[in-house]
Amino acid sequence: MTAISRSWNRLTLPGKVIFTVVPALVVLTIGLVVAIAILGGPALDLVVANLPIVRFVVAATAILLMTIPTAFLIIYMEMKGIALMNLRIGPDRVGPFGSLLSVVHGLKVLMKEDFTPTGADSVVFTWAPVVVYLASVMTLLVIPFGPGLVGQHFQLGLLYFFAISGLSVVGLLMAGWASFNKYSLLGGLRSAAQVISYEIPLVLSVVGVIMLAGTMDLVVIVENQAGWFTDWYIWQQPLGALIFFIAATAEANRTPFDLTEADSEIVAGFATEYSGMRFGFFFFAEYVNVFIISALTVTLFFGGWNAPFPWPWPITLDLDPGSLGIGLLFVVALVPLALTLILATPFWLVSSRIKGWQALVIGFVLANLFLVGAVAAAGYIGFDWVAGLAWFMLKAYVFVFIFVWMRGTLPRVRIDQLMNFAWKWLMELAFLNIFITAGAIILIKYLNPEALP
Amino acid sequence: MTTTRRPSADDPRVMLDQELGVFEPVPPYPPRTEREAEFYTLGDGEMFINMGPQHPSTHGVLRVVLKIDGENVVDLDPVLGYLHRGVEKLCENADYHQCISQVDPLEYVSSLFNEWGAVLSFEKLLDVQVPRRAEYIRVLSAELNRVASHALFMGWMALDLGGLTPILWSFIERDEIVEMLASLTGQRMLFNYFRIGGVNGDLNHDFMSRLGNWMSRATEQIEANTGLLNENEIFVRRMRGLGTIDTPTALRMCFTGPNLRATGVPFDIRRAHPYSVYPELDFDIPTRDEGDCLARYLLRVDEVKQSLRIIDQCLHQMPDGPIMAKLPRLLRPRPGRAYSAVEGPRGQYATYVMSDGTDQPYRMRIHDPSFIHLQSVGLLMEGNLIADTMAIMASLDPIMGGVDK
Amino acid sequence: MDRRFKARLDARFGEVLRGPIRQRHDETEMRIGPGDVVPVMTALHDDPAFRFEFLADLCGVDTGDVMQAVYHLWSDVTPDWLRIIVDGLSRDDPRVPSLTFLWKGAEWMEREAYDMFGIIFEGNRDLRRIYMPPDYTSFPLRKDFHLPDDAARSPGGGVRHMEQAHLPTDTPAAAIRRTPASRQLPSR
Amino acid sequence: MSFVPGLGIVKGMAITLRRFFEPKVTIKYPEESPDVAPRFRGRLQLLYDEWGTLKCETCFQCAQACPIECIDMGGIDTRGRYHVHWGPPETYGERREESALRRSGRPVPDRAFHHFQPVDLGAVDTILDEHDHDPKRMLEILEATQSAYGYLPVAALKQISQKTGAWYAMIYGTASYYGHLRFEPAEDAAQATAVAAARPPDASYVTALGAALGGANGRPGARGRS
Repeated sequence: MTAISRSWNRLTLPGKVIFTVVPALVVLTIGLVVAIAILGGPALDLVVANLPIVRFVVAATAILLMTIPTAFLIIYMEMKGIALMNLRIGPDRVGPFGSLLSVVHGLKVLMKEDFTPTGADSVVFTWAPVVVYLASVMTLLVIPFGPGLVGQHFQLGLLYFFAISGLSVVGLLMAGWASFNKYSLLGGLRSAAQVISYEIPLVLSVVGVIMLAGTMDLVVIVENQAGWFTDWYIWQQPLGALIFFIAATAEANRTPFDLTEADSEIVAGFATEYSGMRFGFFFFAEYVNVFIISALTVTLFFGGWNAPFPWPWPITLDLDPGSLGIGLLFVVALVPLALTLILATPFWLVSSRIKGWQALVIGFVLANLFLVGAVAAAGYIGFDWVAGLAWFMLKAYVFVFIFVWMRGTLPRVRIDQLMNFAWKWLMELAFLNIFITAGAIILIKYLNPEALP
Repeated sequence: MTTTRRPSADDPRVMLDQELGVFEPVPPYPPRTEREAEFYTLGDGEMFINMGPQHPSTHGVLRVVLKIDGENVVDLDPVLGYLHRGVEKLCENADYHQCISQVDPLEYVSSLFNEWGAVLSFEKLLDVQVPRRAEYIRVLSAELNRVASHALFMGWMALDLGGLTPILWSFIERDEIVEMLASLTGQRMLFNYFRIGGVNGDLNHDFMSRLGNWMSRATEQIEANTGLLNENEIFVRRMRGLGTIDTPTALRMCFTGPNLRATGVPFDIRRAHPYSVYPELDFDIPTRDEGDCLARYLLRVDEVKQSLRIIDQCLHQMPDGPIMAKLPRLLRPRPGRAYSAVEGPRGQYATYVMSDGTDQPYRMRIHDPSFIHLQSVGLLMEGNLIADTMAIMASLDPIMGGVDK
Repeated sequence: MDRRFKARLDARFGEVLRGPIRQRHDETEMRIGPGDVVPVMTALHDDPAFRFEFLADLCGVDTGDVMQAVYHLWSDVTPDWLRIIVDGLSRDDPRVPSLTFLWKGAEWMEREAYDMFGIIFEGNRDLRRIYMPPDYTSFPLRKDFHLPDDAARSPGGGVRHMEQAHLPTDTPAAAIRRTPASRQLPSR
Repeated sequence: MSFVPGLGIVKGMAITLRRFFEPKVTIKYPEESPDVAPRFRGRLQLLYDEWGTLKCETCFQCAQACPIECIDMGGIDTRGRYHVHWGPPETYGERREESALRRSGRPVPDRAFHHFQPVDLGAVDTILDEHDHDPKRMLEILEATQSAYGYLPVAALKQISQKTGAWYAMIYGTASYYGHLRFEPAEDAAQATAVAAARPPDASYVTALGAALGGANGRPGARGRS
């Protein structure tokens, strides 16, 4: 025993690490190999037998993980965008142009004390943010991000969307009730009134699209809008799109309909008593909602993943990297090096003030940019889903920007004006839209029975 | 073996009541007045809600107990005193020069008017003739301060209605003016610039160049800033017809300033009871007849334009000469009383001072328009919603530093 | 100074005046007793010859011997401020009729004068403290107010119990406010 | 409000979008600091004259004018009496309380008191008793004190301040205002002479400036030994 401990003590720190890690790794590897040999076959069979379930689990996980960077990005957009409209600079300290500030905010929220007020109904209080967040995330499941990139392909995707997004009001109401605070209660009730009222024009405004597309399947709706941008439903449903946009703004509790958390009236509404990560959930859910609403607007009215125009010179990229054989390795190794040198040369030559290593750094950065661009371009040309995703995200973030823009401009409406607007204007207009659309469909079918599905 | 944890003496739980975390707005003592008894009796379906003392939109530390029925505000009771410093008492213990700096932080967004009110009454008490150049400098700087104050009002109004941007734009305007005044007076907020018998310093190059820069673009910048809201349907629909008050009621409520002029009475102390060199200056008194929040808002926009006119005339008519009257070092006015009022951005800012022949005022009364206007919030709130509380309160523009003295 | 205005005031209110009408700069000052406040004020407010519709200020004054209530009025018939001093209120029980029947806005000014001087305005339906806490017992702007004594005499003692680090050493036992037994934690 | 519904909103949106691209007004503070106006008087600082001695004459006017009474005096000044002591900010609150106490007429524990040369204060107490501790009769008290001691010792002034509740700056102001009151024994001006002797014969930078400009003596003979 003493011999072992003495020789252990003689070891340097790397030696200690190696002597502990290496045997552990060896044992683990052997164990894994044995386990795969024994269990691999049956496990693979299980996966293959339940492929839809596995696919669903993977998609749900991916979407759940996607919400966090999305929320961070939108929070940053909002901070920066409103700041620029206010003639401020906005976040500029953390990361390039302050872009990591929202991440830091997220970390801060994580580290804060999670506080439950005395007198609150702690179970409901705890579960409310979860309900709100899950309701947001679950609606993302049916949004088609690109060809084949859809969490779950439903025949009744749109219906599912409205059903689940209506669930978030339960969470808000739970939060308002359980907080044991009158401001929270007012906020919760306001959100219930508002969301339920605006659900009606929201659903009615998309009936026109459903009639035109003949289905509630979001993928089919998007596929129907392929071609030039004139094929998008916005041109056939301008009124419907406007109503949808307004109602969706109210649905997502965004300015000018952010009455549920009107800070100048009812301090923070349902979130008044929340702190720490529970508040973070509400906060994230709000911004995920913004993204979802933008995504759905794009899907229904702005052609989803379709490019606004078909690419006029179709290129078919027929790459087969495997045919290079061992040469692929050389290409992968040499191309960045060569590119770096080639791009560094002009900088090195053109100015004597740039030293050799500086030129190399510039060349390296440029080469990386070039390679990333090349890979992206190849992906865009070679894969449908990359192109679709790019267009979809671009359009969706344009709408996110419009939400930010509205927040930077508009004051808030009053609760009675809000209700009047929903019941007296939006609903009637939505009905009008349905009648006009139905009449137009009948007329066109009468004139040309082949025109519409 | 079980040990019961006994709360020690410094356990904070010992201090709390059993209904932990519950704060009832109803006071623990029997009602002292008729009105209090009436207010603290709840009707069917009504509840109290405390707005403040820490609330995002009470413009300071004000607590308003709202009696609400759903979203409707049935009644409200402002509770003051959270910012009470006893300035009147402090002034009684300070000599006349010190009083100027004591009244400075009352309405902290328009400090020069506070000083002006005090200085004017002291000068009356001492029979001092202020040099004309000093009077012009006073008018010039005070009108600049009025523009700054109104700019802040416009932004605040929008912020209380939920608009994020106008407050920052108006702070840009305000900041320029405040920087300008800092180069004139030496301070950004609590200027302490007016002296008994004149002002503290003459116009200087820094101030004049900043003023010239700003004047050349002030009008269009203010137009652009107000363009965001003045035509906005949401804003106009929320403000029009809200908190309407008619002329007799406004007079009965002792309204002054823009709030009174918004009901159609052209009462402006600069014209009604002229002081300083205002009789020599040419400006209009804008009025509006509606008496609602929108009128009060738009009236202040008009007043800013008139203030710019006055500033322009001051610059053109500025005489040469001394900026301070010759005064003894130790001020001992004859025993007597003096009352003087100036037209502040919020209304009549008045000072009533009594001298007993010593170098300290015997009694110094400060009449603040915010205090008067705040008490009519309850009157204007008849049958409005919670959201309107903030709109109405913001349109009356109380500053809690002035309300609580 | 508006001499003719003084003459008119003299003619109208000559019998209720306590002392001569004084004028200095742009102020006209007249003194009346507390019993004459209502008729004088009503006449000034309603009479078309005076038309004092604008109550500029209302405050209390402690002269050391007596209390006064001072009103400032404005009208378009004269360039002067009219100051009305209600003189001769006793220090022990100063009482003045309230002006809220003419100017509802006087309510808070009267509350303030009550809070600071203890002047009781009869007819004001909301006469309670406005700045000082409701359990405050003295009147800070009176000339006999003595800061350490009078502030400490109030039950709150100027310190809320949550903010008090420790009891002052010389606190009498009766003055310590304890949590009632019914409200204490049960585990004691 | 326009006739087209929503036009005002669209106009507002256009304004914000235009502002989106306009140059920004924010000053990134730690990197760039804004210009401070030449007249800015936010910073308290004592000035030195060209001999390197404090310009402060200990007239107590600043302490008296300071509304929140954060300025106080103590130590030795240019004439060998005191020099100005700008108290550390953490004691401001304490000093304000002290001042409130003093105004209320209560005896204030004064730590600075023992700093000064002790004199027998029995005479002062008698004088104060005679004058009823009334700060309004300050001149009489001071005259009596001077006749008792021959001059006004600092300790006596401090004692008067404590006992009457009058502000020390006020007493000092009164005492320095009247020519017949003095702070040093009439026959003894040794300290003032000592300070004057310690002062260099001419302002060093004035000399240097004069030399640099080629003049004989800067400002010739203007500020010699005073």
